[in-house]
Amino acid sequence: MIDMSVDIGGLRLKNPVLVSSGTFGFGREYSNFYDLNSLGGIAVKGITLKPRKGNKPPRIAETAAGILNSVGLENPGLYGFMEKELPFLKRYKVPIIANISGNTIEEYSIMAQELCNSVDAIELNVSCPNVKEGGIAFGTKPELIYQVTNAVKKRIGIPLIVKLSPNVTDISEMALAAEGAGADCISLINTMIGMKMDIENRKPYFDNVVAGLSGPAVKPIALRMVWQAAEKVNIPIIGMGGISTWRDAIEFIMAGAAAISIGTANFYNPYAPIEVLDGIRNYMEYSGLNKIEEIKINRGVKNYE
Amino acid sequence: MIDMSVDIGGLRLKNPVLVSSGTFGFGREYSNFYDLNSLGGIAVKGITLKPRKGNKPPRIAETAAGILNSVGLENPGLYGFMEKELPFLKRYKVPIIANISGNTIEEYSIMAQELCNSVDAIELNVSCPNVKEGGIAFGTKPELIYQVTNAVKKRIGIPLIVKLSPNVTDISEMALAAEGAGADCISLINTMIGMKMDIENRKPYFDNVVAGLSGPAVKPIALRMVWQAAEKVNIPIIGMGGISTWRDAIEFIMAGAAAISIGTANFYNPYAPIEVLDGIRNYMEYSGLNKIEEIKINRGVKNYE
Amino acid sequence: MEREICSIVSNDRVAKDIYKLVINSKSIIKEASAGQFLHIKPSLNYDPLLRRPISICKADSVKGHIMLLYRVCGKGTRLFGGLGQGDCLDIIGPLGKGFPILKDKKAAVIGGGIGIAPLLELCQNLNSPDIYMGFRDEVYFVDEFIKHSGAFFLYTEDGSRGSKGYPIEALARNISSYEVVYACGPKMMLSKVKELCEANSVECYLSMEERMGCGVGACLVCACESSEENYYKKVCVDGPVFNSREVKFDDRYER
Amino acid sequence: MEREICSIVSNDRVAKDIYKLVINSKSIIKEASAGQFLHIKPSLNYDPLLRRPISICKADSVKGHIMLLYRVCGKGTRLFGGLGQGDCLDIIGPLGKGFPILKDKKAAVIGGGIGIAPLLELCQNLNSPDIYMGFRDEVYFVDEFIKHSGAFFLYTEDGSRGSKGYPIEALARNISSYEVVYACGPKMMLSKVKELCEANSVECYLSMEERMGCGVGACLVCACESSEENYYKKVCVDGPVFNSREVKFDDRYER
Ligand SMILES: Cc1cc2nc3c(=O)[nH]c(=O)nc-3n(C[C@H](O)[C@H](O)[C@H](O)COP(=O)(O)OP(=O)(O)OC[C@H]3O[C@@H](n4cnc5c(N)ncnc54)[C@H](O)[C@@H]3O)c2cc1C
Ligand SMILES: Cc1cc2nc3c(=O)[nH]c(=O)nc-3n(C[C@H](O)[C@H](O)[C@H](O)COP(=O)(O)OP(=O)(O)OC[C@H]3O[C@@H](n4cnc5c(N)ncnc54)[C@H](O)[C@@H]3O)c2cc1C
Ligand SMILES: Cc1cc2nc3c(=O)[nH]c(=O)nc-3n(C[C@H](O)[C@H](O)[C@H](O)COP(=O)(O)O)c2cc1C
Ligand SMILES: Cc1cc2nc3c(=O)[nH]c(=O)nc-3n(C[C@H](O)[C@H](O)[C@H](O)COP(=O)(O)O)c2cc1C
Ligand code: FES
Ligand code: FES
Repeated sequence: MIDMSVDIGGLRLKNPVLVSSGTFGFGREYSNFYDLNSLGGIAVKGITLKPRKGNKPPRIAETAAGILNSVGLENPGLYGFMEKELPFLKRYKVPIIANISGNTIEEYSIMAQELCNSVDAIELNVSCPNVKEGGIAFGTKPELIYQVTNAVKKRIGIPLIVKLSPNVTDISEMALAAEGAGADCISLINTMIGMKMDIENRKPYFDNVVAGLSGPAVKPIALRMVWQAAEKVNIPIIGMGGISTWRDAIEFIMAGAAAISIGTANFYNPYAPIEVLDGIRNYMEYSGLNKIEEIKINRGVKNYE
Repeated sequence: MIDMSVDIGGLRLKNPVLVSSGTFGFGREYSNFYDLNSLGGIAVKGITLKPRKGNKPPRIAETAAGILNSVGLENPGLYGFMEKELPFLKRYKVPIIANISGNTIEEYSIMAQELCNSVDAIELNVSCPNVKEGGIAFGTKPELIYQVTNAVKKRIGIPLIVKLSPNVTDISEMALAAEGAGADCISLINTMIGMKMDIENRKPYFDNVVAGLSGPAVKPIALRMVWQAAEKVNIPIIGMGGISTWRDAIEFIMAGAAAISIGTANFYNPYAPIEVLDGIRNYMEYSGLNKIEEIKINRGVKNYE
Repeated sequence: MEREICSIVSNDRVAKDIYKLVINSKSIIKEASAGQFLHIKPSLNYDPLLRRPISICKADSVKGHIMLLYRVCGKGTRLFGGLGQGDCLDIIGPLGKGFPILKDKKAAVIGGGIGIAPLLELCQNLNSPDIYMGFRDEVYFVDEFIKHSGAFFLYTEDGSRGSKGYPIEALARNISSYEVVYACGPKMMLSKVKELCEANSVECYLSMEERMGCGVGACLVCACESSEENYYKKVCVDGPVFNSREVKFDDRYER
Repeated sequence: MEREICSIVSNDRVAKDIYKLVINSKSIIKEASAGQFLHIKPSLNYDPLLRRPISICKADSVKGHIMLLYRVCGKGTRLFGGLGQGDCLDIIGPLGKGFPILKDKKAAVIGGGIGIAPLLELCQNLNSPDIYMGFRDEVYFVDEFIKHSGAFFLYTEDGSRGSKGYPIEALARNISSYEVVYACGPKMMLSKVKELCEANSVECYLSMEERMGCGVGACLVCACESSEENYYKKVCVDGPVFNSREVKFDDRYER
């Protein structure tokens, strides 16, 4: 009997396939394609305390096997989300992960506290500039990750996921900071910082100059980071970054991910999460594995650093 | 009259198109396709003090729009290079850049000193583990970059290029360290650390587990880093990372690169450097620009960080 | 909204870089209406990565054929151009809000270049609207339109066919005779049509373009400046067809 | 060594996943010899990114045709499979060191599966060598080989054609009658051929495979274990054909 369920830091998912924040709206859109209850969980579009209009278009550029996005956290704000979007998702039985972004630790804490009775887990997007620290991203300093994680953890009784930024020298240092501060789970990777020039108009293509790179192009980097983080922390990891097929998913689980999440692939293949899920199940059947955890490889005696 | 020449920290190149270390051997191979004198310069395969056998195969994997390589610095060693490879290149008038890797600052210094009468510039590959510092890569700590750059600079009378690693939180900090220590030029990016799993055999695909990612997939990241470094340093920058076409090259020069370098593209298009060069020239003609520096965009008043 | 693997009936070049593609459809065609679009995968590999939005040009539900008209201008459309009969395409659709069919109103339809694509199905559904069309030089597909038109005004930038200039000039002269105007084409043209119609209090629908990610409303990248200050519209689900009063053209489009 | 854009004369399926591709060549063909390979770009876009090495199966310099035999097994070869007459391929070649043609020696040629590809041009150039061939199940191309063979030994793993088993079994029985053995096929087979020949002091040439980057000796990724301890051979320029004494098979290949 194959058991597809996984635990991500106290939250039991019926299968390891999630969908990533910002690539799945608030779930409505993809509910036209399949039953959302088939998913392991849904991380909704990133929420901020106040509504945000987001960045000026253009907001997307295609790169080689990837995309750059500059949405700028357009969202209806914490209360807009709770009133207008959450009720729809609540009609399903699928676990809801609220992805939150703040400019200060206080903002993160308020949002987490307000949300924690309505959702199944909180995901901290720490790729945001810390206004009090002169705009340096929370996710690039272990001390800041520690502080924000610790502050939020104290306020909530549901699992806390910290979503790490890949734009750092040493991902395991960041993973350890989150774990040390009480995170129940980490997710990685968020987008990589990239850029594109508008040659014709002799200026950066995006108004905001830099933008977030995602998609198959970043997969080798994401996989390496999951491997490195899994080497160091004991809390579960949600792996993501370019996952498009079940083979990609298996690579991440082998590397140590407890669950995986589909982001950009939703755009070119709306059925990607379902196909990945079926693929994992077939792989397990074919390989005679009964639990997702059995997919993880044994790192053995080799020092893999 | 279009002047394609550029200065990279005291070394004048007749055009801004270089070829990258490790992707062009010691020049012999591509001399079958075109006259090497057409190039702005050649960065030869990375050299170490002692000959190195390199890593066990497999050494390459194709990723989405990129490749992972794990050559492991196979090379004939400093003296093997000087005796067996350099004489061939010396038959050309093209500037030769010796790319060197060391385990200690001493090793870098010895190599630079031995080479500096035979080549036109030294490129320090700082993506190597510093044995004395417990194996942490030189290129991930500003202090280490400063020390190795400073030590080498004192020993040589030819331009010193420091090749930065992209696997860092803040590339401009690294660029500033190199500049502060006396580097005449910086080049970026080296490969990004990536990974692949061998699903069938349930183990990392590469014996060394991680490998270097290059090619079009990394271009948006490389371009962003050139932009960020150019914001901070005054020494010239050689931009590279996924450049395959003249449009890519123009993006890098617009972002602030004084010259650009072709790496992985040589593999799928041996004429890439020549085609990029022709493209840049046509672009300048079409746009009425006379000097390479004029391609650079004006960043204006906007705060682009 | 469905995903369907559609086989190609024909894919013919009709002018320089302009192709007419006819595909078989069983499910998408059932809901297809004028102004909606299909989101088509150009490659089975990851470069190009994203689907490409292409308007429904004509939907023949009897034969089960959807006709598309597209211009080859980049990586994705170049791959479309290389396809032939029997090849298959992975398509999501129909997507977006199409044109409201206001049969009882005196209508003008104005299109520029490849922007004529979504207008054919529209003209077929209206009662012989007057049609205004502009092209740079080579003219294509006008015969298909003339069949469904009242008056027909043809312009080319170089004057090689029809009148020299832009179709907006003729529309401006006749604007008072219309109750509704439908437009698709370059942003510059749309912005002028909007201005003209609003100045003359004529109801106006514009089909907008913006780069897309998902095509279904989930990613928020297809933002288009709305007349309400504090939020953007999504071209893929709020549009691509908008009442002109819903949208705004910023300076970026005036370049 | 040249880059040439070659048009396709024909591309036909000869067995499950096996295709015979014939291309026109003016320049590459001039230098092409048995055992060398071509480095072919599978896509104009960046995925798949690298060229694919494919052996020269037959070179007809009179017609200016090069024939290739390939197995569809991944992204790149799948794209090759979709090509037809008139399509063009961007090719670099001929690359690598081919087979030494030792006409005066009594020769055996042994091939397994798609590994037969580089052997046809070889057999044509030798004096009716004895040929040993093995396939998993479906047998292809043997008629082409029989034309140029002395004795011919056919094996299939499932026994559906020829004898059941592996061609190495027959070669082992007859090894004492040969002065030289040429081999291409799975690593397992090559490793056994090497052992057999060396135990019997028979000269032996093996065509090796390794994943490639540049194909011209510049990137050092095609490393293959050499009999000398302290360095690797490059399959692309030192090979793909090696004297068996130059190379070593490590445990990795025994899986
Ligand atoms: C709702 C809608 C309907 C459309 N209908 C048609 C049609 O019927 N016929 C037709 O020829 N074209 C139509 N277009 C434009 C068409 O989608 C683009 O020309 C096409 O995507 C270009 O792809 P490419 O790969 O050839 O170009 P590339 O330049 O390689 O494309 C790169 C990226 O930019 C996007 N892109 C490029 N140009 C445009 C554009 N003008 N608008 C939106 N995204 C763009 C692509 O989708 C892709 O993501 C429509 C666009 C939209 C938004
Ligand atoms: C010198 C040489 C000659 C060859 N001659 C032939 C031939 O005549 N006919 C034929 O069918 N095949 C031949 N091969 C094998 C052929 O190159 C691979 O099957 C092909 O590259 C697979 O590409 P893919 O995109 O379909 O597979 P993918 O798995 O998508 O390829 C991914 C990557 O792995 C490489 N790769 C995959 N399999 C192999 C392999 N077995 N050997 C080397 N690289 C591989 C590809 O080149 C590519 O870089 C030869 C290989 C070499 C080295
Ligand atoms: C359009 C877009 C919007 C995104 N918005 C968010 C967000 O609001 N919060 C967040 O934590 N991550 C956001 N992400 C990052 C994704 O959740 C994911 O971490 C990243 O894209 C890498 O995965 P992928 O390559 O599978 O897309 C966004 C990504 C994209 C492409
Ligand atoms: C096979 C291979 C070997 C390389 N070897 C070296 C090296 O020896 N020294 C070095 O500084 N960089 C080396 N590099 C990095 C390249 O010089 C270049 O910085 C990197 O590949 C990014 O550029 P690209 O994407 O254009 O290839 C190597 C890259 C590849 C692909
Ligand atoms: S394209 Fe994704 S929201 Fe419109
Ligand atoms: S493939 Fe590059 S050296 Fe052999």
